[in-house]
Amino acid sequence: MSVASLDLDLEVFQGPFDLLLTLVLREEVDLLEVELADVVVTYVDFLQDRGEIDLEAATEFLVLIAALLELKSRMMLPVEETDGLELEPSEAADELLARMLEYRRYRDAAAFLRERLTAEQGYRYRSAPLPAHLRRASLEVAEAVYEPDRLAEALGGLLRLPPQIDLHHLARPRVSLEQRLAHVRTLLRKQASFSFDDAVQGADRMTEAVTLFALLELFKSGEASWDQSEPFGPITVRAPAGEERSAGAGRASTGPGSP
Amino acid sequence: MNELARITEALLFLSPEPVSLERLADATESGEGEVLEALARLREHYADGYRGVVLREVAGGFTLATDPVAEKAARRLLARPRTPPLTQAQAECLAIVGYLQPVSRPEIARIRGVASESATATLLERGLVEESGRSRFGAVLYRTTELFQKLFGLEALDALPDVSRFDPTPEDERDLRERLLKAGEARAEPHQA
Amino acid sequence: MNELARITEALLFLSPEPVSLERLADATESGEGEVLEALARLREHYADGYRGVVLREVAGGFTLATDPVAEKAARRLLARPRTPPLTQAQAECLAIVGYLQPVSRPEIARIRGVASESATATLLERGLVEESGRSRFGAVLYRTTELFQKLFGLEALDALPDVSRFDPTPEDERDLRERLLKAGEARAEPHQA
Repeated sequence: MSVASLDLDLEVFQGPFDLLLTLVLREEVDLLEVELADVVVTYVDFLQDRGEIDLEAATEFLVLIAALLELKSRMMLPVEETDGLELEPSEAADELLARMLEYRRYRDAAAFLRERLTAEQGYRYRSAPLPAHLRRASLEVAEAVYEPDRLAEALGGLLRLPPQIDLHHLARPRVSLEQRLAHVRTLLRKQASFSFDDAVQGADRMTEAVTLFALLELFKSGEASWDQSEPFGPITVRAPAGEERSAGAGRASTGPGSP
Repeated sequence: MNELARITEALLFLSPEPVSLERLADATESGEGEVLEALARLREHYADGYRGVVLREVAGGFTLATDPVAEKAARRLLARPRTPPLTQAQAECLAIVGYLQPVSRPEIARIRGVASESATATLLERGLVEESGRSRFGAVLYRTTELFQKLFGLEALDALPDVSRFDPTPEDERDLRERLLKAGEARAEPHQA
Repeated sequence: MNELARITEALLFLSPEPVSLERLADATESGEGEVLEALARLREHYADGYRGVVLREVAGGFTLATDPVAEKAARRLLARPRTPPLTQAQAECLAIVGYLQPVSRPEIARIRGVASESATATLLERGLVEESGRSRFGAVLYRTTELFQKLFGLEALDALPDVSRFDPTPEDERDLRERLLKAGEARAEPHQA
């Protein structure tokens, strides 16, 4: 996780954790009023949600929170309890003061760098490729670095003819419309209606397609009609008996060959 | 201009990076003293304010650059965007790396009081800082690059002004201290950490 | 040197390519006559034989270039031997030129079965092949260079190794060029049996 993305919701401060120390150093938040325990709890919750630790980010968090804890505890230590440490109230503030001064030093150095960069913008440096003759190995000092066989090998590779692609093993299905027309007519003569699936049982996709085409031909010539109650549902093919043709208008909308 | 000065001029013209005295001497097969003399002659030729090109000493070497007088025209001709200015965060990181290098990101964060991931990433991407090994705790260390010196017109790293120059004045320091003490005294009661 | 001459000098210094009078006038927001005058002043400064850098007028405009006096030193300073390993495409092009020279670019493309502009351009730039007149159809012909022989350690062109060791059908006695073209065309459009 990134330390910057740890969102805090404290009494005196709301926002990303990594802003907190900055604000303290800039005297915009009073460290004594910040509940640091809440910060740690928020961080631990965050880690638990994440389930993984980015070591670099964790280090950053520890550095920042340790600095805050140290500063705060020193400021809060009552004089009588500093057994052996003998921290004067002024010394308690020293650490924070030192930190603030250090930050200010680099803040001002940063301002210097920004000005300097702006001042230097006017100077431009040349960035052009070397002239071509300087980019080559020089003839006088050239040494044999390439293997001549590399060229013979490359040329040998170029002499190779591509393997012939043999397509004989691919059986080309040949299905004629006449065959399928004859097949469907035979079925129609045998029974008044049959399902399309029966008509193409065991056939390949090409045969199915040509059979459908044959059905369209028969519909056109009035030799057959069909209906299909739902898309992709079974198709029933019928011989055009008189009563069925009169009822045809009602089901025409779902039939693939509807006029 | 003698031949050595002519050759030196050509080398500086061709080289994309500043060239150190040592490398100039090697390339011209001359002594460093002779090269320094040649550079002095060149410097006369490229006196500031008289030419469109100036001789500069940056990043540990010598280089030719255009005088700022040509900046506007150069921008029109080359349509090359200016290097974008640094943000405050980037400048602070760069200042810390510049003065304390090699320095790790946690250390930068400690001084700035703020995680410095994205500013450091930008500085890396712009080639102003680079990685320089790891600290004994395993954190990546950063240092500034030659490009940094070139873009900031620094002869060498120690050409950065002494950092004490940026220290707050004793008055500022006293003022800050007093305010801190007051804040501390206002809270005699211990608080929970 | 007046300001316009200074700026013109800076522009020529920065630009890797020759700059036309028109572009110089545009960039400096001056008239072409003024720029010509500025160029005349510059020419005095960059008189041949006195400087390491000279002002040249070439096709397409004006440019600054180094005087040949600095060539050796520049090589010592800057020229790293440009002999990286050859890519397969480069090796094939070079083999075709080496064994069949002179050979035209369309022939190279036919033999390889693919356009070979970039590989040829690299070989030209590295000085391994060079132009050698034109075919009767007007295509540029290529041959290998002396540098090629040196880099491959060849005493003469006929010292190129015998191809038969790598030939898949060494018994085929037809002309090498004819066989290569046939094979290339077969690879470009595979035929069905």
